[in-house]
Amino acid sequence: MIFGGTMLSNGLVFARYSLAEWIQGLLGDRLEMIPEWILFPLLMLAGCLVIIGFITVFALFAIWMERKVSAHMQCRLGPMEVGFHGALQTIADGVKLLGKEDIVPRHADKLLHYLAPIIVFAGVFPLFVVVPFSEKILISDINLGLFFVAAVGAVEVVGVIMAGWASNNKWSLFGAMRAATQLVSYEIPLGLAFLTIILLAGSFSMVDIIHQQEGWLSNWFLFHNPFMPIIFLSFFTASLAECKRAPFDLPEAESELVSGFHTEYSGMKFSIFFLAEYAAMYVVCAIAAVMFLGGWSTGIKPLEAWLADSAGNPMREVLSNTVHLVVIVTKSMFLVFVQMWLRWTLPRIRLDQIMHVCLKVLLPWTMVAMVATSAIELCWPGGNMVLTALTIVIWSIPLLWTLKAILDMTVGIFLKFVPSGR
Amino acid sequence: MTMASMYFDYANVAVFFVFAVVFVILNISVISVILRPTVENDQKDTTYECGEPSVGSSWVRFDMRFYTVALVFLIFDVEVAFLYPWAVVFKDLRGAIGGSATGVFVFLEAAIFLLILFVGLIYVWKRGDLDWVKSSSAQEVDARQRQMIEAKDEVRL
Amino acid sequence: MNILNTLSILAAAPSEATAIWLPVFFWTFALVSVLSSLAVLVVKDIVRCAFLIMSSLSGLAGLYLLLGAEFLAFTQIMVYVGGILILILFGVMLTNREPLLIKRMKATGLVAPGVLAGLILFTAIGYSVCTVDWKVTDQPLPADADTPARIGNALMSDFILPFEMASVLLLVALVGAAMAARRGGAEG
Amino acid sequence: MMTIGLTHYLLLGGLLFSIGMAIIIIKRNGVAVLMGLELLLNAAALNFIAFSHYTVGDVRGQVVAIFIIMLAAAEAAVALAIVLNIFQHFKGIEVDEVSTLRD
Repeated sequence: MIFGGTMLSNGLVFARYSLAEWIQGLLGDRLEMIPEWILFPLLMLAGCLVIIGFITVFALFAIWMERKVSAHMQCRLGPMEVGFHGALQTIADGVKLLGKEDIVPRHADKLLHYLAPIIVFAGVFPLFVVVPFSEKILISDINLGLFFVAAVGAVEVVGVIMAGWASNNKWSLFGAMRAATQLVSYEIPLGLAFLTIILLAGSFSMVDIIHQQEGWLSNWFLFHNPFMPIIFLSFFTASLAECKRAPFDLPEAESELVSGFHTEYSGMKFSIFFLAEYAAMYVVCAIAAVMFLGGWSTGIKPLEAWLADSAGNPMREVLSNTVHLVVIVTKSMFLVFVQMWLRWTLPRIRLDQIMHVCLKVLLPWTMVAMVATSAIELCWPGGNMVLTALTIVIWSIPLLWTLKAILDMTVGIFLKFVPSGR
Repeated sequence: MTMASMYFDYANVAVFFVFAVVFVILNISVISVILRPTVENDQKDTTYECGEPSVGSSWVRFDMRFYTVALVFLIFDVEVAFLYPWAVVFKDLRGAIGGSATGVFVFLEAAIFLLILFVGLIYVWKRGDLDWVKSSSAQEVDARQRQMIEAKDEVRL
Repeated sequence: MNILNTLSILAAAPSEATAIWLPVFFWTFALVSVLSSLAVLVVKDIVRCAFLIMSSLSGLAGLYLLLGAEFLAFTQIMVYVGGILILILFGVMLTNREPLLIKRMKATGLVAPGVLAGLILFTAIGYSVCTVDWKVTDQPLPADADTPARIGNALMSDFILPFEMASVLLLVALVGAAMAARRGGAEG
Repeated sequence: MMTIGLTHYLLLGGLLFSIGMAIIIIKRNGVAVLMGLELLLNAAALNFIAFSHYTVGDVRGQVVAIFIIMLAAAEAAVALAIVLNIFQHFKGIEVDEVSTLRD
């Protein structure tokens, strides 16, 4: 399931290379004749097209995956009719949405109603500039990578409030206010988690952060010291809230607010909101993978060294990029899967509980963990094997306990279906 | 990192931003206009309120608690923004071998910065500004005051 | 030869592309910020005013980027667009006089003095900007403009006292505003 | 197209400052006056950054601009709290109707 999507995105991202090569082949020597002030934007546009292709494919795949995951978690089959196991169902839905009428309520603020989906999408799409796929396959390694994510990620809230306000619908406005409150408050734990990683890596750049974590698995920032898993959990929780995913899906709580801030949106405008949501899902998961799970690094030192040693060996370079691409997309897709899994595990929480979790649990804990990490970094620069071992030992207890609980439950469910033999 | 290279990076962002805007406009106003039907209907344009005729405008007044949350957020947002430059130089300044004087100094500086703001967090926490549902005694005080001053148009979420 | 390699080599050196696109970006950002702040003067709807201010401040963030202050640009977006604007919007929604649509501001009384004051101020500023001989350096910002690290070093050395004072100021703002908001909330 | 220099940025800063001033004078809504104030602060920050880039070649101007942003945030928080209080007290936020300091 995961690998199908990986292969597809693999092809798409490589397309950026082949597109550039195709342009070159087409023009040959005449390439120099194109003024570079035209050439640059054109090539950047090629990057855009690749990324929009990736987002579309990812959204199609993720929506199908979401349906399948939720169905199987409830012992249903999910979509089965269109294509193999309903694989083409999302495409059919997309086509349906394309043909849907665009309805703007009479009393809406028409201009803002029109602008809102644009701002929401424009607040998510540029984030893909810094999302790395492999050493060579990334749009641009911005100097200020993580800070860029923190800043541009904040723009989405504006679009959400705009949508809710412009609709002149009570459900929309309530949803938008909830969304705004939730999105802004969870930016603080998110920012503190970014700070911790920047502190450890000494750089904002995504590629630098990944290079710091190469080598064995124990180099991942997740295992840096016993406080890092706290930061990771806080980051993941906050990113769930930022994506408005369950259990933080209060802004669009179907059972109470119809559809939240996009109640009055239909047709393509609605699908743009949806696309932005799924794109944001991938972005936060990929960034979590970069920050804590070593990015594209496999965590096996000899393999990494073998892949990196590609001097004069173009085939190995391609192989290395492919492996890294598969690794980082798999890590991100795993986190996406966990997001979907949580949706069907945890009930939606109330607004006061959301505020409680953010301001009274995540904020103090993340702050303490950040200060502790900086103190540790002061005493043992560059990490320490003892601390890593300690981290793994301490955190394996809750992890194993959780695994046991999961195993008990799954085995219990499976046993129900086993015929009793009589 | 040279200036030109920096511009190159952000030119990418600019192209992505413009592309996102154009992409959405194209989808909303061009492609779907060609494909979708447009059937005028007076009822269709009404605000959706679960099938009932909608009552009043929805541009209503909100509760004060939203403001307090946004306030706490803004203060801590600025704090986090202040700490980014500190975080990025921390590795350089703490010295190669742990515990150099500069390193301790830089650490303490940020620790004091955080501590002062932590005091603020504890203050608003203790005064109950972070409680979404107010304690029953605070609610009683509120109710009494509300009776004295007429405020009828609040919508509570 | 890979075109992307060529690209990265070209990107490292100041080029014709920068020379052509820089003015374009400057004028775009300048127009965005000036036009949207001018629109604030005219637009009656206070919520639209808030969004216009946002676009004006985003344009300014773009200008900071052109001036090599990338850190400042993103701080601007993070604090203004993500923070202050939300606060202002909440403020707007909290101060509607009536539950029904009173989002339009009252007619204004001081249009002529306002415009006049603005014009006079701009003339004065423009005059002084054009007449004073600013000592422009040949080397605008160092070539290795690693701004955040340099800002961090400055904050940790020359600007220690303001840095710590900032936290005190933020504390005071938090406590003061929370108290004022509480009083305002308790009465309503 | 001409090359962009310091003067362009300074004139732009001046223009934004004047517009902010005009907003403060013309608007009667307290929140709108706040917006004008933000514009003033930003025009000043733009000047600092432009000078930092063109005349000093240093980041000190940028550091000052960070402090300006911080101040603007603190100012917005407190000012909006005051506006909310004014609203509670006078049942409106038109700044020229607020003429008494106490009951």
